[in-house]
Formats: sequence, C-alpha cells, structure tokens
Amino acid sequence: MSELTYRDALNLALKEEMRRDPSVVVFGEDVALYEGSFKVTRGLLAEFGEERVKDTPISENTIVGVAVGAAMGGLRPVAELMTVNFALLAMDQIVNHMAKVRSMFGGQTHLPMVVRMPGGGGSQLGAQHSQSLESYFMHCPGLRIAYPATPADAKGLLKTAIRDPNPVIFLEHELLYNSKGEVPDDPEFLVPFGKANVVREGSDVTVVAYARMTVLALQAATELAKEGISCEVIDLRTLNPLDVETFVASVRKTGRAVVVEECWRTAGLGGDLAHRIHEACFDTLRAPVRRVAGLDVPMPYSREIEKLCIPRVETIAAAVRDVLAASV
Amino acid sequence: MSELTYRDALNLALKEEMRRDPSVVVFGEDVALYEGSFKVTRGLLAEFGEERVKDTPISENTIVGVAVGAAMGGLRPVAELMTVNFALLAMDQIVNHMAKVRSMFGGQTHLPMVVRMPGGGGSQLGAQHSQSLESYFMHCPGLRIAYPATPADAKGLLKTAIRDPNPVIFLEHELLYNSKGEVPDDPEFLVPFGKANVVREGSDVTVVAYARMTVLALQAATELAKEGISCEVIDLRTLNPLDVETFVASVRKTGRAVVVEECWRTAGLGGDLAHRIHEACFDTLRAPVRRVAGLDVPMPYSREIEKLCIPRVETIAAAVRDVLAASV
Amino acid sequence: METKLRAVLPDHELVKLYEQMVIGREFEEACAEQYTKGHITGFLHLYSGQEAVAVGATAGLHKDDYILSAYREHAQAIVRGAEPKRVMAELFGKATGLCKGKGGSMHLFAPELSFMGGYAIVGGQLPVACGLAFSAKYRQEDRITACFFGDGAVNQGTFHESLNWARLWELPVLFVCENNFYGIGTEVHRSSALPTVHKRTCGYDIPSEKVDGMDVVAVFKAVKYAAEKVRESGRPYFIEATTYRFRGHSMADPAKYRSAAEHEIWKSRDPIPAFARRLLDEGIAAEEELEAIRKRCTATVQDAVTFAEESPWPEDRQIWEDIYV
Amino acid sequence: METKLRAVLPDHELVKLYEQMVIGREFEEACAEQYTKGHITGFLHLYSGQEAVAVGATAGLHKDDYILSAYREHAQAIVRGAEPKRVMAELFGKATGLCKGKGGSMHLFAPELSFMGGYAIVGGQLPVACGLAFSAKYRQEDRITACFFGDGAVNQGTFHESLNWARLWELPVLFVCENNFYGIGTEVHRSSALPTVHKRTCGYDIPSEKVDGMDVVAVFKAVKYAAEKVRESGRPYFIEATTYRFRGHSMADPAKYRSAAEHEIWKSRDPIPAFARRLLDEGIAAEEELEAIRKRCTATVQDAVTFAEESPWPEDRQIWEDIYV
Ligand SMILES: Cc1ncc(C[n+]2csc(CCOP(=O)(O)OP(=O)(O)O)c2C)c(N)n1
Ligand SMILES: Cc1ncc(C[n+]2csc(CCOP(=O)(O)OP(=O)(O)O)c2C)c(N)n1
Ligand SMILES: [Mg+2]
Ligand SMILES: [Mg+2]
Repeated sequence: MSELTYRDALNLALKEEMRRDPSVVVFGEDVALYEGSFKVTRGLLAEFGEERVKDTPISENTIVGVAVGAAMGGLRPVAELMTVNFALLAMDQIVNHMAKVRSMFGGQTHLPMVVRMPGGGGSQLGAQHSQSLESYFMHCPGLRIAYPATPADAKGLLKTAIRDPNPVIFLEHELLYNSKGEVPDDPEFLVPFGKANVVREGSDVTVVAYARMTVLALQAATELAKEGISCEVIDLRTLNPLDVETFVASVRKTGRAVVVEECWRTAGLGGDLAHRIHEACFDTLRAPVRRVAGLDVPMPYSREIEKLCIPRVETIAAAVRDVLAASV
Repeated sequence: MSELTYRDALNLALKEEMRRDPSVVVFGEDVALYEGSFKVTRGLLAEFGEERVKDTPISENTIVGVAVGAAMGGLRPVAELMTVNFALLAMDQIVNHMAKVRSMFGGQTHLPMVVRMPGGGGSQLGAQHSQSLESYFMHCPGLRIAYPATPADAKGLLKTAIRDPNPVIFLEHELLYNSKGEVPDDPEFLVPFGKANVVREGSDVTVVAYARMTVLALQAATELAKEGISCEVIDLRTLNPLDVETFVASVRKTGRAVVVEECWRTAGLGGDLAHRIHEACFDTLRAPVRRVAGLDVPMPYSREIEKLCIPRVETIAAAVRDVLAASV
Repeated sequence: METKLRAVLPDHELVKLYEQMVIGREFEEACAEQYTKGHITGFLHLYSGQEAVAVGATAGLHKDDYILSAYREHAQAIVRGAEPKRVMAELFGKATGLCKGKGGSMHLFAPELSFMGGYAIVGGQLPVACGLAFSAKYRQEDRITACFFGDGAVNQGTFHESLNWARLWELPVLFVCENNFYGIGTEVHRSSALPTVHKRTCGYDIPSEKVDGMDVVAVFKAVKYAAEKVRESGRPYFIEATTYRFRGHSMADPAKYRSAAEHEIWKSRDPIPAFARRLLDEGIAAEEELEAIRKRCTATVQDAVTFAEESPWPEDRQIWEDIYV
Repeated sequence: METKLRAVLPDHELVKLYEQMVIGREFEEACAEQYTKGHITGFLHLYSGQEAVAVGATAGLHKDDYILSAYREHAQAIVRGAEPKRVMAELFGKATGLCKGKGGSMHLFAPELSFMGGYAIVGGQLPVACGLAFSAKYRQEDRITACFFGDGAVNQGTFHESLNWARLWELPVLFVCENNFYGIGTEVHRSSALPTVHKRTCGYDIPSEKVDGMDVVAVFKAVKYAAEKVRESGRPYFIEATTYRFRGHSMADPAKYRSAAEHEIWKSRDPIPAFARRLLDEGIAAEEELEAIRKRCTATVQDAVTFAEESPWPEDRQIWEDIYV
C-alpha cells in the first residue's frame, strides 16, 4: 500500500498497463509533451516515447474515431478527452460507432478501448465546462462506464478498463484529482466492473452514490451518525455494468433510500436507480426514494450560486432526514 | 377541420407560420429542392423562394450553430436534421450552445429557434439510424421539447414551437408521418406547451406515453377494455415543459401507472417519470410503477428481432395486466 | 490515346474485372427486385453505375489492405470476396447473413477479408479508417487503409479532422471519394464551396488526383499508383473518382432532380458495356466468354436470393448477443 | 519602409489605439493579481501580448459589425466598449457583472455593442458567427460579422463546416485567426498538417492573408481592407494575425513548453511599447501624454477592481432566472 492521490493512482495505472502490454497506446489533446491538462499522463512520454504517447489536434470526434479504428485493428487505445464537456463533440463516434460497431457487425469485432474524461462541476468554469454527462453514456447500450470515487478504485478500475475487451467510458472527477488514499502496490490489483462497494454499513437509510457524490455521502453519513442516524453508503463504481443487486439488497435491509447524482435531475440516471429500487422493494420501502441531484440549470459561473446547483453534504443529509421523517 | 396526415399537418404549420412571419426561415439537408427526406417541407421552396428555404451541406453541427446565430440575430430559424440520429453530430451546438447561450450570457439574448428531427425505430434501418434520443434532450436544461402523437398536435405544437421565444427540439416520429386525423383549419390554432392530453379516460391504470407510444397505448387500452380493464392514457405532448400535475393527478385517481417510452430503458426518461409518480403518490400507489421501454441494445436490423426491441401493443397491455395483478 | 489493356494487366485479370463489375450490377438489380417484393426492407442504396470504382480500386490494393466504406457498399464487399449469398441473406435480415442479420444493407463487415465495414453516418468511417491505419503502422504491418466515401461527405467535420490527422500522424490512408455528383438530391456545387473535390486536400498537404470512375482500368491504375505511394511514403493520398449512380439515392428516391439528358449521357458511359467493348476490341475476350460470365453471375445472384429466402431468421435470444464480449 | 502613421489615421485615433492597448494590458495584469488573491476563480486566460489584434481589428470594423470570440476575450469586449468595471465584476462573479455573474471570464456578452459573445468550446463560435451573418444578410443590414478564434481551433470540424458554409451561402463573415502559435502546450505545426494557417482557406475558395499581429496599424489596415471586401462582395474573407501570448495558456499554465529565447524575441516585439515608440518618433504624441494615458488606464482598472469587490453576489433566486424566456 502507498498513499497516492487519485491523479497519481490513475497515472500509475496507465504506466503499469503500458509496461505490461505494448498494445496499449495513449493519445489526446496535450497528453504527451504537456503531460495532460490535469497532469494524469505525467511521465508517459518520457517513459514510453512518442510512438505510444501522442498529442492530437483539437478534434474530439476524430479522437474517439481513431480509438475505435485502432481498437478494431488490435490495439488497446486509451484516449483522453480533455474534459467530458468536449465529449459532446464526439457523441457521434461514441454513440454511433464506439457503442455499436460490435453489435451491428454481428459480433465479428470488438473494441478494447478506453476513453478517459475528467468532468464534474464546482470549479467556476461556467455552463460549457461544468457538466456531468454520465446519464448520456449510461443511456447508451454497448458501452461500459466506470467512475471512481477513491484513489484505489481509480487505479483498479482504470486497469480493469484497459484490460476489458469492451469499449469503456472512464470518467474522472476534477475535484477528486488531489484527494489522497491508500492504493495497493500490486500491479495485478484490479477492481472488477459491476461490483458496487458498500463503503459504509448502516441500518436506517441506504445512500446510493458514485464518484464525488460518494465522498459527499460519506461526509453526510458522518454528520448524521452524530444525530443517531445510521446510513449505509454504496458506491456504484461502474454505471455499466450496474450492480443492482447490491443496492437493492441494502434497501431491502434499511427500508429507505436516497439516490445521489451529480448530473441534472430531469431524465437523469437517478430516476432509473430510484425506479429500480421502487420496483424491487415496493413492499418493504418505508418512504419514497429521495433523489439528490444537480439543479436543472446551465451551470452559473459565480461561485456563490454555483455551489447551490451541485449536491452538497447538507443537501444529502437533509434528504436522509426527510426520508426518515416521511417514513411510514 | 380537415383530415390530414401528420406529415401534411407539419407542412401546413410551416407554411402558415412562414406566411405569417417573414422572419421564419427553413433550412437543412435536402429541405429545399428535394423537399425533405420525408417530404415535410414539400412546396416550401416554390412558395417562399430560396432566400427563406435553403439547402445546406451535410454539416449537422453547423446546421444547429447557424440556427443559434440566426436566432440571436433576430430571425426565427426552423432547422431540420434529416433524422435524430444525426443530432449526435450536433450535440455540441445543441447542448453547449443552443441550450446555454441565453443563461450563460445573463439573459441578454434569447433564441427563438426550432430544430426539427424525425426519429424512432421500426423501419429496419439498423443501429445507427433507429435511435430514440429524447432522453438526451430532456436531460438538458435550456431546451423545450415537443413530440406530437397526432396530426392535430403536429400542427398545433409546431406552430407553438415556431412562435416560442425559447429554443425548441421538435421531434417527429417517422412511423407516424402517414397517420391521419382531423386537424383544425384555423391558422391561429396552437397547442400550448406543457399541457399533457388525457387522450382516454379510465379508472384502473394510468398509462403515461408520448408520440408513437401514445398511439400504441391507445390500442392497448382498446384491447384491455375488452377484458374489462379501464386505462387512462396520457399523452405528454411536450417533454419540456413536463406536465407533472396532469399525470400525477391521474395516478392519484387510478392508483396504478405504466410509463411507456420508446428510448432505451437504462437511464431513460421513464425512470424519472416513474420516480415522480412514486414520490407524489407513495401513499396511494397500489403497485410499483411499471416501465415499458426500448430494450437496452443497439437496434438490430432484422425485422423479426427488431420488432421485439421496441414497445408494442402487447408489451404495453402485458405491463398493464402485470400492474393490476401486482396490486395490493 | 488510351493505353492498351494488355499493357496494364494479364488477360485473365482483365476478364476478372469484367466479371466483378457484372456481379456487382446483377447483385444490385436483384436487390431492387427483392426490395419491390418486400423481402428487403429498410434503406437500400444501390451501386449500379459506380462498379468501375469498387472493382478497379480493389484490384489496385493488396488483399489485406483494409477497406472501409459507407452504406452503398454491397458491391464493395462482394468484390473484396464476400459471398453474395451471405450478403443477400444479410439484406434479408437472416441469421446466415454476413452480420447475422444485425447489420443489414448499410453495415456489411468481413474482417477475414479486411473489409472493415459499411457505415451509415455520413463521414463516420473516416476517423475509424485513420485508427485502423494507425494500428497497422504501429504494428509495422505492410498494410494500407482505403477509405471510400461520397461527395456529400466532404463537408462533414470528420472529413477535415481526418485528413488533417492522417497527414499529421503520417498514416497510410488512401482516401477515395466517389464523386457521383449528388448527395441525395443536392448536387455537389450546391454543397461544396469548392466543387472540384480533389482540390480540397490543398489545406492538408495531401497529394490528390482525379480519375474517371467510369473506366475500371483507369481507376485500377490510379489506385495502384496511389497505394504504392501511400505504402512507400507512409502518408495519405487522395483520389476523386467521378462517377454516377444510375438509380436514385435509395429505392425510395425517384431522382427527379436529375435531367433525363444528364442521365442519358452517363448511361452511355456505363462502365460495363464500355469495358466489354474494349475487351472485345482488343481481342482479350470473345463475346461467348462474356456472355458465359454474365450467365454465371446471374446464376450466382439467383442462388444468393434462394439462399437468403431459405435461411432462418435470427433467434430471439440473439437480440442480447454480440453486444458485449 | 513602413507607412507613416498619419497616412493611415488622424492623430487622436492613433492615440486612441494606444490607449485601448494599454487598457487591455492593464486589465489583464490586474486580473492576474486578483486571481492570485483568489478573487477571480475558474479558468483565466489572459490576452497580454495580443492586444494589437483586438485593437487594430475593432478599429477596422464598423461599430455595429458583429464580433464573436473565444474565451480569451476580455480585451476584445473592453475595446468594443464594454465597461471595464462590469467586465471585472463578471470575473468576480458579481451580480453587477456584464452577464450578472452567470458567464464569467469565458462568456462575456454585450449585445448593445454588437459584441456577441465569448465561447469556451474551441471552434464553437464559428457556426454561430455564420448564423449571425446570415441574419444580417437576410435583413439586408449593412453589417458584417467578425469571428475570432485561435490556431488550435482550425482543426475542429466546425472550422471546416463553417468556412465551407460561409462561402456557399455567400455570408459576410470575416474570419480572424489569432495565431499565437500554441493551443495550450501544442505548437501549431504539431496540430496542423499545414501550419501556415491562412493557406487552409484554399479548400473553400476564400481569399486570405496574413498580417503581423504585433503591429496594431498593420492589423487595422488589413481588417479595414478585408471588412470592405466582405461588405462589398457579401462573401467571407480570412485573416491570420500572427501574435504571441506573453503568459501561459491560462493562469494554471507555467508555459514550460516555450523556450526563454523564443519568449524574449516576442517580448521585444511587445505591441504596446513598439507603438508608443512610433507615436513618439512620428511626433503624434508626447511622452507626457502617453504617461497620462497609462495612468488613466491604471486608475480605470483600479476602479474596476474596487467596483467588483464592492458589488453584491447574485441572489439565490437568480439561479432559476434567465434560462427560459
Ligand atoms: C451524418 C449524416 N447526415 C445525414 C445522413 C443522411 N444521408 C444519407 S446518404 C446522404 C447523402 C450522402 O451523399 P454522398 O456522400 O455523396 O454519397 P452517395 O449517397 O452519393 O453515395 C445523406 C445526407 C446520414 N446518413 N448521416
Ligand atoms: C472543444 C474543446 N476542446 C478542448 C478544449 C480545451 N482547450 C481550451 S483552449 C484550448 C487550446 C486552444 O488553442 P487556440 O485555439 O490556439 O487558442 P489560444 O488559447 O491560443 O488563444 C483547448 C484545447 C475546449 N475548450 N474545447
Ligand atoms: Mg454522392
Ligand atoms: Mg493559440
């Protein structure tokens, strides 16, 4: 075990997998010489050279398309989109190609590729640079989606993503890059896809979250514990595959649920999660599932109002209290 | 009243609004000389000339971007994307620009524009041409979204869309173009946004649907009536604004709900609708809300399996029966 | 003066080019019939008239050079070696189809033939082609990537991004624009600011040339030359092949936007009889031989239709298969 | 030999160009300070070094010609007439800001000045500019649209689509590429197959030229000429202004990818002192006058900071305002 930041854990995962498998290549805007806008690719060019670590033009749709073709040709490309916001320029290659090529060609090929994208709001970057688009990717069969909450998961999930034979959208939260945690040194440490993590056990309410929302949910749970409320916090880790069993089992136990998503509420993935809970636990649910979500607004720049648009420890705690208060 | 097809009702709406307001212009791939891939723009070039009815290159992102700029400059552009699938190439202009320009510029401008897009599956067009992407648009604050089920609504909603000061995504269902119905002749006939339509009253189960799903839901209701099951069918008409009151009031009455969406189930808009019902009707709901949705697969081409991937009269009817059977 | 055919290829290979064009045409005409009968559904874009491009180009490439195309690609797949019966079965949506009935007319794929797919998003295949070329380069394979697309595709952002990228990364891509002068109903000068398509490579420092796409030997020579250039230099090259589709954009299009006169002129340049005449004139093949070829092709296509008709539909469980590995 | 300044513009207008460059620079340097103090957050992209482009170009346009830009646009807005204090307040995220604190550094907007916005998606403003130009043309307004973007933006699909479109629809757009030779850390020849940016218009039949973006008068002349061309012909024109940003890409970037030597060369061409020397040499202004201008600008910017500091935050209810009409 070593204490690493989320950023360095990702960096280590890239390095280990590149050392292990020469078919892994990394490319994206400013990932080589500049070592990445968020420095996740630091040291890669120096260690692996310009054949394997490549800068690209600002051409997002083609970045993803080149990864699709390279994967079809037998490489394991790990492409970076500078932020998830720019994935909107690449939706054609992501949704029409990356997600569909295998199936529309009758399973005759597969795409062992990863597209990494930092995302999330909270840095006063304004409406075009503060989006949480995980629902778009989740609403697209054919993709795998990982979104780590901790440095250990960052490493383990990215390594799994790179080895996975399916195309993977790998989301990273910009506000977690500097967060620290213990990370296994073992280069064979992998975090499997489709296994949610019960990051805190509890008996009163299940809080289902992912990525930075997990971190906030844990803080809320600590607060609430002081009030005698016991939260079970579940980190989904991957949005596809989705580990429905784990959170449903938890809600069966607690009888109450809060779903936390960073994305916009309307048509957000939390509605689906809430409905799955509702459907599976109809008889045991003691209160309606509560959703804590981003507000349905283009993100305002000003930090004083921006912070109100994103789920916070307080809003999560309030939702948990509400759900308890509303319980039959 | 005249009997018109959905296609002709849309065509008439375009003509009436172009006659009424010289700032309305129409452009898109093959909309002028060719009169539209689905012939919705038939006769426009002849009547309004090439200044107002314009063909464009195959450049979807720029089609939407030009509409954004033209609207900012004071026109009322009605752009056509040949099908909704190609909107994936325009997600940057739709989500990053069309939806955000007003708010990120502090309300100093507004975009009275419409982007029309035919969509939906069921024509054996394969994975890249059979998508139902309404959830993407709904999961994006700043847009209005209309999706008519009948010729009358096609006319009335499109006219409202063109007069609306907000940017509107106007979805049309490819399999409805030939459907017929009575359409008011009045050139001031408008269908307001945000008012769902109770298209059939009933007492046992509320079926919430939109566009072609409404048509199927009505057929299912007719079938079910023979079994003595009384369905209330609600056509949402616009997905944004969403008329929550109408369907919640209905479910309060019936105690049961089925939500029908054509899009993929996972992270689809139906999860959100189901959750809203669940939250608002927790005490009165007699069974969990059921969702009928598209299967979570890239659409297969072969018609024998394609048809199983899309909600059908049978699957809607089965869901209604299920919900009744599961009722407490 | 035209080069003599024998100076270009041996007799049997010239005759093979003829046969490939004929099978391409016969296949498409059979498709039209099956579409009318309702056996083929969805969009059906036929290649009739453009055969010289696919046939000439494929002959100019190595067998394992990658090929990608758009949605008008039946002939391209067949010329590369796909069995007509499996292509037809795909169009019928049958389980025996090239893609098990999952792809249909617009999404043929045969990786064992290095035929890397038909794509239905205009311009979508260009970035993918760059990626395949990159993988071949990375693995130091002696293999180039030929990417076909239409005149309508050159105004998509991906065209620009891909050409720039291919030159910048020095990727062995041969871009082949099949300029049939129309993107659906829009004539090329109404969609492109610079309608001389091959000149658009000036912004990327990519050499380009134009070739008569109604002349199979001219296409063969141009592609062979270009492919060698790409192989040697490791850099992209661009060919514009001018051609014409004899039918509408798809079966749904009566093509009223083209004049009868225009259509006639191009019809008179039909690549198949034109090439037959040259084969006969230069004494490379006798009329009986050509007639035998045509019969054989008709029979092959008829067999393909029968095979497709008799093949089973995909099973319901297949809906869930072949999505994830 | 350089043209004499007086042959180009009257004295007071020349002096005004100087003042505008100075205020642009002072404003940016104040931003850097406020960022360090934590009063400005988010991304902050400063324009220092590039002032001659915005100032010269704006002077070459009519007052109601539309202007659009990217995210390095503070000086562009101010030169067009936006009040420095309202720009600074926007950067502070205050309710008194140009966009009520909703936009921030990357999204300034002042429609009453025909300043149609800063956009943060690289290449995103180009289609929007075409749309504005179309609206002006449609309404027969005597108004062109000037669209600024960087050298990094030229490889986006929207660049290609927009240039093609503007020429095809004959739209009065003046494209101005501010080539500062870097897109973040990537030098132009590492992102563009043809690094001589203005030559990329060859594929669209759009005339283009290159101008020294460190020389405010050269930019003025080029833009004035080009704007008249656009106005007369109703067609697009393209200018590449070569320039340099003295700071990193944003405040977060130490710009280690550029050599000290390179930086020094460009610093020695700083457009502000260079222009001051010419004003003095040609007897257009005296040193005291220039010094007074500098003092005035410093004071204006200081006032702007004070105004921003003292302004209120947006109210919570404003979150829900200004989204829908
Ligand atoms: C991104 C996208 N936009 C629009 C379409 C609809 N469409 C299909 S084919 C076509 C015309 C393409 O013309 P061209 O590239 O010249 O090919 P051709 O059909 O002539 O072979 C269009 C607009 C599409 N399939 N994809
Ligand atoms: C679509 C998109 N991709 C990537 C980015 C991240 N990004 C911001 S600025 C920039 C470089 C742009 O360079 P250039 O156009 O030369 O403008 P400059 O910063 O030099 O003024 C990049 C890649 C972005 N904002 N938008
Ligand atoms: Mg064509
Ligand atoms: Mg630059």
